[in-house]
Amino acid sequence: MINKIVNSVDDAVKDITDGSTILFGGFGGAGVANELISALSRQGAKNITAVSNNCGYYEKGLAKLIMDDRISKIICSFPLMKESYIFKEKYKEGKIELELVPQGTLAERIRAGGAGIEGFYTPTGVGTEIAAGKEEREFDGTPCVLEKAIKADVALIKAKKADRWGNLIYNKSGRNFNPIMATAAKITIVEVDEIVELGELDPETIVTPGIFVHRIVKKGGL
Amino acid sequence: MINKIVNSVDDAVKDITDGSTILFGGFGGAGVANELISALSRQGAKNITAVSNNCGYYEKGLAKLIMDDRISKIICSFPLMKESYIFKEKYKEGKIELELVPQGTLAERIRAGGAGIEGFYTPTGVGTEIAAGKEEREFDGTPCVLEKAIKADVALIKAKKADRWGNLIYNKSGRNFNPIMATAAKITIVEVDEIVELGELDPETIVTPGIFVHRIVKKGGL
Amino acid sequence: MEKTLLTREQVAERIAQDLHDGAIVNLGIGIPVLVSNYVSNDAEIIYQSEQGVLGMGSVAKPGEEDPDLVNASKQPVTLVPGGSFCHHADSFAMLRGRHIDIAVMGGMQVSEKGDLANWKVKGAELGSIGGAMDIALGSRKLFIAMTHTSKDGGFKIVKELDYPVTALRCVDRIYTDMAIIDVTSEGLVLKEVAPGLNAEDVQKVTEARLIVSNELKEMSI
Amino acid sequence: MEKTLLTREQVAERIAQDLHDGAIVNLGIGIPVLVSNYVSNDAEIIYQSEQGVLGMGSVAKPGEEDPDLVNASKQPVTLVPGGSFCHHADSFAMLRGRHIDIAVMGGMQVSEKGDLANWKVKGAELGSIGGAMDIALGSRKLFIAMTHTSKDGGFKIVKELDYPVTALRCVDRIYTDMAIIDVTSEGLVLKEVAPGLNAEDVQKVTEARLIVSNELKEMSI
Repeated sequence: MINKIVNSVDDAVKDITDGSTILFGGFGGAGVANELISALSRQGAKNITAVSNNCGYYEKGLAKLIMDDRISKIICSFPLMKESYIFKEKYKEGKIELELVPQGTLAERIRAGGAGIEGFYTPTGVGTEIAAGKEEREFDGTPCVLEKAIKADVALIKAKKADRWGNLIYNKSGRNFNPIMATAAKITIVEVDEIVELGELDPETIVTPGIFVHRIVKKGGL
Repeated sequence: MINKIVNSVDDAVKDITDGSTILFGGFGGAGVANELISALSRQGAKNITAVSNNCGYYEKGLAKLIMDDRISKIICSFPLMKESYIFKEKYKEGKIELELVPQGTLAERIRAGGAGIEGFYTPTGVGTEIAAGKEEREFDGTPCVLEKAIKADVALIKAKKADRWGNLIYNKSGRNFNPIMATAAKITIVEVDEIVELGELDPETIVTPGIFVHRIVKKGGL
Repeated sequence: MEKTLLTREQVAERIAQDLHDGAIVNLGIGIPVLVSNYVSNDAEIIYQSEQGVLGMGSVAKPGEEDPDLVNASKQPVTLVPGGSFCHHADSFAMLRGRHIDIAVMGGMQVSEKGDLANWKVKGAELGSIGGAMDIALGSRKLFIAMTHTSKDGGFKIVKELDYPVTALRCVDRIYTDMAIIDVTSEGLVLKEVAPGLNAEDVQKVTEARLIVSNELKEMSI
Repeated sequence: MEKTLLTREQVAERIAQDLHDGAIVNLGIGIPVLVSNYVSNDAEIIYQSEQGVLGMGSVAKPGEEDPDLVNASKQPVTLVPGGSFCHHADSFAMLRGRHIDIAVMGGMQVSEKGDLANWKVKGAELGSIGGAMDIALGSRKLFIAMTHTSKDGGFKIVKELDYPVTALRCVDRIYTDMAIIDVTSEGLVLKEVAPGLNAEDVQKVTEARLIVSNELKEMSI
């Protein structure tokens, strides 16, 4: 029988190793797997490459991991929010490397990683410093840059409901990066508000099918 | 006010011009816009480049268009079903050109066309006759071929329900190519079983948002 | 008439006049986000927001906020009937794939060729891109809303960008507190001026040469 | 014991023994589609089908067919609880992106390097690819189910393909009516033979050289 439900967030993240590439779902505060990130903070893995749209807020969540020098590199699109002061400090101290990526290219690179597409040509970034060192090519008059897939060891994502197979639905714009990140990691771990019986989710409305999910934990514990 | 509902299938297809590239939704008989295809048959446009997973069955639908020498080229993955004998005859007579594409590459090329991605590297097809003349490149040891986006003038697709903005939901595996084809055409025309009031479709379950849809016709007439 | 500059609200109001019924619109942060306040109730405009919201409504009322329903500035918002949600790759398929009719964005510099700079200050070590590069290139029409000059009076409409580029040849129209300028293959065409201003007033604070439209008029706000 | 070849059903039955509980499996047309009939009821196997069905159930009973719910052979099927639908690009993201544990496919030829030919007859003008090229490369394990030789007794397990290639170095295991053969970096390893056959019987009808496993055994069906 397939049962991906794990008892605690600490159990769910315990085997994450130093040097892992980790996808962090969420856009600002929407759709962030806060409890999983706290568990990762307790767990201790370091030298992490983080992929996340933002760099964390205040001294919590991803910002706490950055504060504790656990993240050696971050791949993101929007590092500078006033609430992301920890990132800015650590960047200035040379404690964290930044790979700045346009948001759509970030999303597409993650999707490509999950879909077995190794690289793609996008017009986004042509003529900007983002294109430095990247191959450029024209398609029917449209100049493009070559971007490569992002594949990760772990994804920490947030959903609204799951069943034991790992089928997921989300809440509103809490969806954001979560469904594509689910596809691009060797181990996808999901924090959900609610666990339902198999068959309870309408097959037409499942956003992430269980094939992409490996571990499920209920927010606040079972 | 936005109202994409058109009174008849004939009105919906009347401005399709000779030489158009047309995406035909469906997989076998599932999710095929039969009434729109019949209307296109009556309408008369010729020299069409068709994009479709299959080549039509018996002497109906897409097979009828092929029989009437309206399709000059077809881009498809599975031309040889025993019900597709019309295609086979016309191909042997040299009346129709074939671009054979692996099914996943076909889907991805259409998605790319809708997403503003001009080309992508896929491992599918490496070492096969499909790769002939295509650029090959290795990514971390994985050899890939470069495939290009498919963009079309028109998409003829089938959905279950629509509202006046063109938001769509589908029925089961009738979904297939329809949602991605909706994104890749200048004019996307949808045949639906039912038209519902704006706001009636659950925003979490809309598969094709109205942004990709231009004309809606009800199957069997309004 | 006194030569006064338009307020941010007036620039937004003027842009709102150019959003047609049925348009699908993406509004950036700053002046652009104010535009929706001035759109006629007769027009049905669909607002797309990069985090996967199509049919974004007004800012949420106190007590009705959902932390999972936010706009691109991460403020709680609402969804209108007919609205829908999608994931980030699908959202940027809309934005990159030329499915947005009009995007309105802030600007630091615009060149006479329509090149845009708006994501990083000149010489700065860090900047945030977000969706700017995708949206600038992917929208069918790109409107830039900005003050005509920088705070210290420097040119923002220039011959060549010297700020980091967001996207090349992407801008269709510039709305400032002094003027409306179209980017055309002939060059920058001055279409409208703020009440009380004339073409010369605008050219004086514009590094790039302006072609004055035969139909030059005062903005009606 | 008489030297008889396995039936198609017996090949399917033997493959079913190698599908583990919880596996996500894609079954091609021909012998592969029979495999699900022999899977133990104790094992929860999830069947993926290329047209966007995850959790495909049995063939639909008469009267319960929905023309919009079909398998890859376009026959009406059912969906199990927990199943879901997706569009074609998402379905092939599963197939190409190495999310399928095991794919079982028919074969015309397999080479000693694990190259596969199964989409077009040698010298034919036309062939159908469908999902074969994506699935062959994208599955974590690829099992080929086929007769050991062609109808006229020709080799199908060969040194080099002379049929049009489906995918290179993709096959993990070959199940025939005579044997089970693993593709390894050392070459083809004969693991099991049909009841009554020995390694020599199999080598005689196999062009490629077989390494006989130390643990060679008779299949248990």
